[in-house]
Parts: sequence; structure tokens; C-alpha cells
Amino acid sequence: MQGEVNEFKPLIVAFCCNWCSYAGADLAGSSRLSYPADVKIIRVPCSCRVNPLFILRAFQRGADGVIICGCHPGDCHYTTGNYYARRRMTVLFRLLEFMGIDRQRVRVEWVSAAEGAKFALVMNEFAGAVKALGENVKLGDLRCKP
Amino acid sequence: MQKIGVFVCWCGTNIAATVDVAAVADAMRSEPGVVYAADYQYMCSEVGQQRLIAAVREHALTGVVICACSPRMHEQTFRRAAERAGLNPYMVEIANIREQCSWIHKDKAVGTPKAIALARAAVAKVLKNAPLTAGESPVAKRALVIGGGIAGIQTALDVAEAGYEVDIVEKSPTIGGRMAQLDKTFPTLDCSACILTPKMVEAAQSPNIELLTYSEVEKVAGFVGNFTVTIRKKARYVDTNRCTGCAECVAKCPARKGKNEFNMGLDNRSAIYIPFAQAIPNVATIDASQCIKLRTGKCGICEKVCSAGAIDYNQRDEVIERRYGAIVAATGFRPISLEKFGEYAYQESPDVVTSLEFERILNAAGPTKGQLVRPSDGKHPHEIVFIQCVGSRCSEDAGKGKTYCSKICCMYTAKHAMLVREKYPDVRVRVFYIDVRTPGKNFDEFYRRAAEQYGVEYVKGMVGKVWRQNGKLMVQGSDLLNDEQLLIPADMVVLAAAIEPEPGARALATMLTASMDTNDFFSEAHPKLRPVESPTAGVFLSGACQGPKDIPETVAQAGAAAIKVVGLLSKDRLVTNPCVAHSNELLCNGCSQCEKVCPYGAITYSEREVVDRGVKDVRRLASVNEAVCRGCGACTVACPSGAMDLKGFANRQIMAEVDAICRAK
Amino acid sequence: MRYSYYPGCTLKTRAKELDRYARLSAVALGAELEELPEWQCCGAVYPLAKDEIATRLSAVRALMSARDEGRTLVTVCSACHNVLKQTNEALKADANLRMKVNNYLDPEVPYAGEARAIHYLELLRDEIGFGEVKKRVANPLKGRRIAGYYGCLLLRPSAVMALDDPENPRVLEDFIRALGAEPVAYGRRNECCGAYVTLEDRAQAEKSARKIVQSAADAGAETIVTACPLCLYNLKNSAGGLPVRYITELLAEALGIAEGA
Amino acid sequence: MNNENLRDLVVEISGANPRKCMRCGKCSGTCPAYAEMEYRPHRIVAMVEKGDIEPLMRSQSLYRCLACMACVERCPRSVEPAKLVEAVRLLVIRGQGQNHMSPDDIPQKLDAELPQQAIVAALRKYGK
Repeated sequence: MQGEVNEFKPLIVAFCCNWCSYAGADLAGSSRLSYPADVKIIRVPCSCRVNPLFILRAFQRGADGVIICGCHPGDCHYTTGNYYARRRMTVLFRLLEFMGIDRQRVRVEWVSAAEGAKFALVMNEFAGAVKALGENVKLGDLRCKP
Repeated sequence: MQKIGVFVCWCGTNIAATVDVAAVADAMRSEPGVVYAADYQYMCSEVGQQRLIAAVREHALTGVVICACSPRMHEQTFRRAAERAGLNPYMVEIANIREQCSWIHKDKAVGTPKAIALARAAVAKVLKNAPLTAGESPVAKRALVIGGGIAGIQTALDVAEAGYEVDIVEKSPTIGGRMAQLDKTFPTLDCSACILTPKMVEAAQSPNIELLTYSEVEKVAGFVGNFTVTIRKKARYVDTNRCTGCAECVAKCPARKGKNEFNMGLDNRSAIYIPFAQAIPNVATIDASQCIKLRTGKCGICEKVCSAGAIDYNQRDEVIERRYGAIVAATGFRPISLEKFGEYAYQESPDVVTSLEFERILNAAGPTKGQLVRPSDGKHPHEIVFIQCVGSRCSEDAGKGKTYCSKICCMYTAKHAMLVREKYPDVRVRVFYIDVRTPGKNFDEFYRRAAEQYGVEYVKGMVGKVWRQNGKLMVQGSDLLNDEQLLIPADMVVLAAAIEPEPGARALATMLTASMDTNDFFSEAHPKLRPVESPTAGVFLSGACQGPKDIPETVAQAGAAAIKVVGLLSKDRLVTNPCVAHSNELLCNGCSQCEKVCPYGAITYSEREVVDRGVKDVRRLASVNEAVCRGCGACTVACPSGAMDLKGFANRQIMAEVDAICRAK
Repeated sequence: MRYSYYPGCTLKTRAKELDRYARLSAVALGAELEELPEWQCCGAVYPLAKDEIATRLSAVRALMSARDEGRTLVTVCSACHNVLKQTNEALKADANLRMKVNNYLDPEVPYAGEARAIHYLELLRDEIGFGEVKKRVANPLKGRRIAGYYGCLLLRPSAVMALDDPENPRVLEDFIRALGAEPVAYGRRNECCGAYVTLEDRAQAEKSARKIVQSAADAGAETIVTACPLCLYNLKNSAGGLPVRYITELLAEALGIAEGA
Repeated sequence: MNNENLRDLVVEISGANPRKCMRCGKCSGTCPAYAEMEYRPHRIVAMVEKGDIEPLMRSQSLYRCLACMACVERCPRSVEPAKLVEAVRLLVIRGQGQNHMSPDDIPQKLDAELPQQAIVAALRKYGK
């Protein structure tokens, strides 16, 4: 038990769309499929509601990984929201890489309301990958510097 | 100054076993803004709700956080309770500490800190909440049913009976669907047409039902209560108002090589055709791909023989647009393609047929006039082998078939076997089965009757291969109970092919923004408690498009879907979702980015006068039509100036959640 | 067009006709088969166990050698082709196997399934084209009713071999048709001839083979053709009475290059 | 070795999963060596799943399988019975002195027509 006290616990923020992925997370729960407690879910109506600023904010505040989950392409409750999310994140992830955040700390995944097992699998996998990378360096906010 | 109350639910032991609920409540007491925190066994119970109401009043709470099950379960319950206490319902936030915490973590050491983190995030969010008022939108008092099989017909009849207008859109020239193709129905063996055609006639005669046959849905816009649907009425090249259904044209048409869809392609039909005798509407349709006149300009015989003058070679597709309050998907099923099951020789031998083809062979109006003969040579068969589970219950990695049980095959195979033995006692009938699944009223008794009274031989095992040899079909399979491998020289083999959703359902689901499962069946809003509703408001499900089902189940579900439609149409106005976008006109720079990404066309621009820091100015500004906006938030991210925000999921609310979650660091 | 060619051990001894006519016919059809400089026996059967590494190595060497020559690898023996193709696909799909094999062989350039291994029938169908074969036929085998025998090795496992539909194949029938003969399709054309069990229990192998020959005879065939020496041996021994020949013998006969023709 | 260990070993060597079996018996309906086998393919899968490996290891059925892959090809659950047979056979012949066939056995089986590939194949399948 001693060893576990100092074990690195990553902080992971998961943005889940209300219609597919949040429901998928609920299904993972009602199917009792576990994934690390390090993952904390924020409910948004659609993956396209995820403003890149939210992700930057998370990294500023010490998140070790951020994952955005939406409906599968073609299945978006709002028809096209997940396509916007995908394109925005592609651009953002390149920027993050430029800022020195490992590409593996961010991810976009499609999880439907029927895919409880996939949700758990994705979260286990992602949490494992982030854990392996170790603690992230907080992004600085220049406006806060003297 | 906000005053927040936090309520931690035990959910019996569902939460309390792996989350220390008292510790969560305790931790919340020291959160900024929290003036009250408590835990209780069942917050969703009446007593639990009363406690919430009492606390709101006693402590003059301005916002409430419930730490309980998923908001998808009880958000509405708690919003209503808050309203009863005089609080704006949108001042309630839920921390999901059951599905996303207690149920997935094994003990309190892990569960409690996570529950606290989730509760903190909810508190942080509710502090930034603002009261919201839902708007209202009118309900179009008309329903659309897509699919004219027994599911669609029954739903339409029930909706019409309740006094509402309903349209049935059917892609083929007649309503009736799969049930019209069936000979007899289990477990009573009554004739399918005899019980279906009265319903078809009733649908045609009902003043509240309009049949749009040979038509397809092309576009769906709008939302619950206010759908605008574009429907293409395909050209029949026949004036349906003039055609009397005399079928003179059908008899004289020289192009007779069209595959007869009604008989599963077992025989041919003419280019101008009426699908079957009891078709509704009973009018002819020209298959343009087969018609000599339409292809080459020569012929024109049907026009000459038609005494009603109904033939119109110049007819064009007609596109209409209608408004509906509710939409029902009833698109049905088809048997799967058997191309990946070559071991059963379906492609090689005409004497290997699917069960639906066999149904047509048994039917008096079928290609053999109901005579049981081999399709290859018209001879009477002496030995028939039925193979169950062809393409059903396959593993995902098998690369063929479906993972689910098709549900109806055990029963229809017992029916077929029984019908054969009843009419032709000289025919030996064997059924290869893996399991016989007959959970239905009088179903198992039916199957036992096939075995015990009709002498159908049930063989526990599976056929490995079928091939033609010396004019017979050699069927090699295992008889597991007798521990032997059988080699049966059979005359016919009938395959219980798995069923799958009609292929057009996928495109329709996309138009309806209704979700589907991995097998392309429509998903229900809740597998147990909302089985006939799609997760998309105003879209309902009827029949096999939601999953394999037999006729009694389909009819029951069709009726259930109808009452949901009636419940919706009986309202004059619907409360709209207040979580919609809005633009801060002082920040808007008129760039139109939001307008471009809006999937609903809810954003418009106009020149308006604003007063910015005391200065009057006329600017080009975005405004959101709240009745049309669905609240996805695409515009909020597209907006470069930060003018666009989403009520209920505002930037500052989500930022506050992020901050709260990250506070652990 | 030049191809690497893997004959296999049986083609050097008992099945010389299969080999000789494969080469001669290829030349007549404008394809050049160049035997791999050094090759070893492929092992005759593909190991079904995951932990068998050593028994896969000779196949890897052959594949690697074809890759290094930059040519497609053609094999006419069904058994050799099965081993080579399955080994190649396993190396593409299984990273663990790939690592072990490369550790063992330690090649200059690690091997990851880059070679393309095709069967002689695929050479005829996909590279040369049966239409072209038909044009070059000098002695059409008119009126001959010929049954193509696939056995198991050409087709299975279909997800890996991907040569034809595993239950309703047509490549041999199309081949026979291209030679001007009449193909006879019959039920047991993709059932096993008894294979190596002939050494363990000759009676069992004969029984299997007899059923196949009977099935072909019932369908009215005069001759059976195969691409596998072991199939030919088993079918001939089955006392079924039908002549059994190699596909390349038939091809050479139709092209008019068979000796004594 | 106890039953569970033996089962785990067979599963590991074969890479096949007998738990996926739904007991349809299609493997036994398809097997061309069915008549020669004491334990039929469906039974072999069930025995491996149960851990009943020892009777299988003593059975001649292991040497009757043609590895023709018909059961693998047609199985609706992709259980791959042929791989299980091969794994059990390997458990036997990998033991010291347990070769079912050795090069010394070959000369008496030879005839003038026997192709080399048959000998190589038999030695591979029946020996180390």
C-alpha cells in the first residue's frame, strides 16, 4: 500500500456530448465497467460546443490530459457538430504540440450511446497513455506574469 | 450573492456503498457559496423532494446541486421540485456520482474523492447559472409515418382513430409490406392476407389518413412539433385518379422480364404492374427501367388498351413539402444477403431458398400457385431440410452475418414445417437447430405441435455444407444428440436467413438526426422505459426498424408509438428548450461566422441601432431565433469576438467546471 | 514481365511435369519465371500454433529473397503457396511474430511482409488475364469435360488466402473455359483429399479422395485437374478411375507446347 | 499439470478461444474426418473449454484431423477448432520421446509415387 500513496494520479478532463458519449458513459456505469477515477466528465450539448479555450484553460490549470468525445461521424444529434469539432481539434492539437504539449495528451473519440464498453475501453486506454507520459507541465498565462 | 444548497443522494446502497455520502456533504459545506448541505437515502422520492423544497425555502437558496444519478435520469424531477419551491428550474445542476462514479469504482477510497470533485464542479457551475425561461412553440397537428407495412399501418390507424391527420409515406407502389408477402401467421395459422387486407382498406378509407405510396422522404427540417418534410412522389406514369385497377394493361404488356419483388424474384412481372391482387392503392405502376416505351420510345400498348386513359408517359416526379408535429419511423426489415454463406449452395441451386421465398412458394398467389414444387424442375419434393440461424448469432470477428438472434425464425420455421407436413404427409421434413427459441404466448406449444403431431423431425446440430449431386441436394450436417454426421439427399433446402433493417433506414436516421445502433436498427430513448421513442424529440419507432420482432409485438409497438404521437399532437404548444444561443450585440462584429455553421438556419443578420458606451451606432448584428435554435453551440466556438454564448452551457459556466476539476492540482 | 518463382521440393522430384509446364507455359504467355537463387523447403504445412517460429523461417527467407529482388513471387504448388501466403500475411498482421522472426534471422533490412506472393492461377487470371490465355490457345480442348479440384489449400483460410470465394470459387472453371474445355462444377471440389494423413492412415485418405472423385464423376467429368502434387497422389490412389492431371499439363497441351503433343 | 493449466496452455498455443463456442455443431457437420474421430470437433472444443485435455491427449483423433480448415472457415463464431486440435497434439508430441511419427517410420511407408511434401507434412504434423 505504501507504494500506491506516491503513485502518479493523472488529472484528465473529458468533454462528453450529451446525446452520445455522455449516454455512453452512463451505459458504462450501468454495466459496471470501470475506468480510472482520474477521468472527470464535463457534459456539453455537443462536441462542437467545446471551445479550444476550454482545453487551453484545463492545461493552464494543471490537467494532464483532455479528451473530447462525440457522436460518430454521420450520427451527430445536431447533424454536423462533430465534424466542426474534429476540424477545430485538428488545428488546436497542432498548436498544442507547438506549445510543448505532447500530442498523446489530447484525443478526440467517437462513442455512441450504445457503446458503454467502448467508453470504458477508451478511458482506460487514454488514462494509461497519459499516466505513462507522467505529469504535465502547466501552461503559463503570460497575462499573469509581472 | 448566491446561496447554494447541496443534496447528496445515497440511492440506497447504489451510491452509499462506494461513496461516503456524509463526507461529500461535509466537504461541500466549505465550498464558497454553499450555505446548506445534506445527504438522504432517496432524493428522487417524494420525501427527498420535500426535503429539497423545505431547504430551499428555509435557507432562501438561490441554486441547488443534487449529487445523484445521471441527469439523463432525474434532471427533470429535480427541476420540477425546484420550481415547486419557487426556484427557477434552471438553477439546478446535477453531479453524476452514480453512473460516473459509484458504479464504476470499487471502494470509498476511490469513490469519495471523485464524488467530491464532481460535486465541486457542479457547485462551481451553478454559481454562474442564471434563471432561464422556456419559450413556447406551436404544434403542427399532423403526423408522418414512414413505411407502410403492418407497423406503419397500425400506427396510422390508431393516430387517425384519435382524431389526428396522418400521412403514410411508402416507397413501393402499395402498402402492406412484408406481412402482405406472408402466407400464414404463427401461432394460429390464420391467413396473413385475411387479417392484413381489412387494415389496408381501413387505412385507405380513413378520412384522416393520406397514403403517399411510391414516395420517399427526401429531407427533414425543423424539430419536435414543427417538422418540415420534403417528400418525393415518384412518377408512376399512371394517373392514379383515373386508373381503375382493371389490369388490362398488365395482361397486354410485352415487357415481362422485371423481377417480381412481391414474389422475392422467384418469377417475373410485366413492366406495368400491380404488385398483388389486394394492392392499395389498386392502381398500375410503370417500372421505367423495364418499359419499352420509356426506354426506346416504341410500344405504347398500355396506353392503347387503357379505356380509362390513365397512362401518362410524360409524368414527372413531384416534390411536395408538408409540416408535421411528429414523425414515426416504421421502415421494417429484409432478409440478409447470403453471399457470404456459400456453403449452403443458395447461389448455385434454385432449390435452396430463403424462408421468405418459401413463404411465397406456399402462398396460393405465389409463383407456383401454392403448389409445393421444386423451383428447378417443378417436381414434387420428398425430402425438405430446414436450416436455422443462417447468418444470425455470428461472432463479430467471423466477418459474416449478424451478432443478434433474428427472433422470428424459430417460429416461422415451425410454421413452414407444419404446413408442409399437413398438406403433404409424404414429405419428410427435418429442421436443423442450435436452440429452439419460442418465448411467446402459445409459441412453445406451437413448436411442440410441429414435432409431436405433425412429425417434423428436429435435429440438434448444424449443416456444414450443401451441394448438388445427381439431381439431389446433398446436405451434410451434424446430429449432435445421436452423435452422428448426417448426409441427407434432399430435394429442397430452406434457409432461415437472418433479418436486417431495410437499407434505406440509415439515410433516414441521418435526416431525422435519430441515432442507430451498430446494426443499423433505430435506437430507443431508453431500452426499458422508453422503447418506442427515439432519443430525438418528436421521432417515434414502430416495428422491426427498432429490432427484430414478430407481428403481435410489432402491432403492440405500433399502438404504443401512436399513443405517444397522440400525446404530442394533443398539445397546442410545446415548451421549448431555453438552453439556446444568444448574441451580445455590443460584442458582435457582424462577421457571419456563426450563421455559416448553424445547421438550423437559426441565425440571421440585420442592421440594427445599438448604444455602445453612450454612442448611438447602426451595425450589422447577429440575432438568434430561439424557436429554431436547438442549442448545439457550434456558433459559440465559431464566433471570433466572443459575442455568441449558449444559455445553460455558457463559457463562464464550463470554464468554472474546468477550474473546479483542476483545483485538485 | 519477370517474376520470382518458388518451385518447392516436390516439383523437383515427383511433380516435374507441374514445374516444367509451368515454366514453359509462362514463357509462351510472355511471363518469365526466374527461380529464386537459393530456397529451402517451405515446410509443406503452415503451422497453426502461435508459438511456432522456427518452422516458419524458411518461408520467410523465400519471401524476403523475392522482396530483395523486387519482384512478385509466383508459386504453382498449392501447399507451398498456402504456406508462403499465410506466413506473409501473419508477418504483416502480428507484430510479436514479426519481432521474433527478425530477431532470429537478423536480416539487413527487417522483413514485415513486403513481398507479394501469388499463385500460378492468379498469375494467369490477374497478371496475364484469361482472355489473353484464350487468345494463345493453339489446341482448344474442345468437348473435354474437366473438373477443377481446389482442395483446401488454395482457398482456406479465405480471409488470408483471398484467392477466390471459398465456397463458390470459379478461378479453375474460368481457367478450364479459357483452354476451350467445358468446366464441370461439383460439390466436393473444395473438400480435403486426405492430405498427409495418407502416411498415418491410408484408408482414411483413400476414403476422403474417393468421395471427391465420385462427386466429380457423378457430375460427368472425364478428367480432374489440380495444382497440388499431394492432392494428385491421393486422388489417383482412390481407385475412382478418373485421370488426374496438373493444371500446367493441361495448359501446355492447349498452348500446343506439350512434349509429344 | 492440472486441468486449468492444461487448458490455458492449449488456449495460449492455439490463440483460439473455445469460450466463443455456442454449441451449434457446424464444425462436426462440416468435418471430412468426422467418421474417423473418437472425439468429434464440437466435442473437442467443449473438452478444451472444460479443461478435459488429458483424454484428448490420449486420443487418436489428434492424428485424424486433416487441418483442412473447413471448420475454421465455416464456424459462425470463429472458434477455430483446427487450431485447438493442433495445440493439443503439440502438447503431446513436444514431450520427450513422444513423436507420433519419426523419420525411421518413413521408409516402410514409401512408394514410388509418394510426393516429398507428404513426408515433410507428416513429419511436421506428427513429430517435432
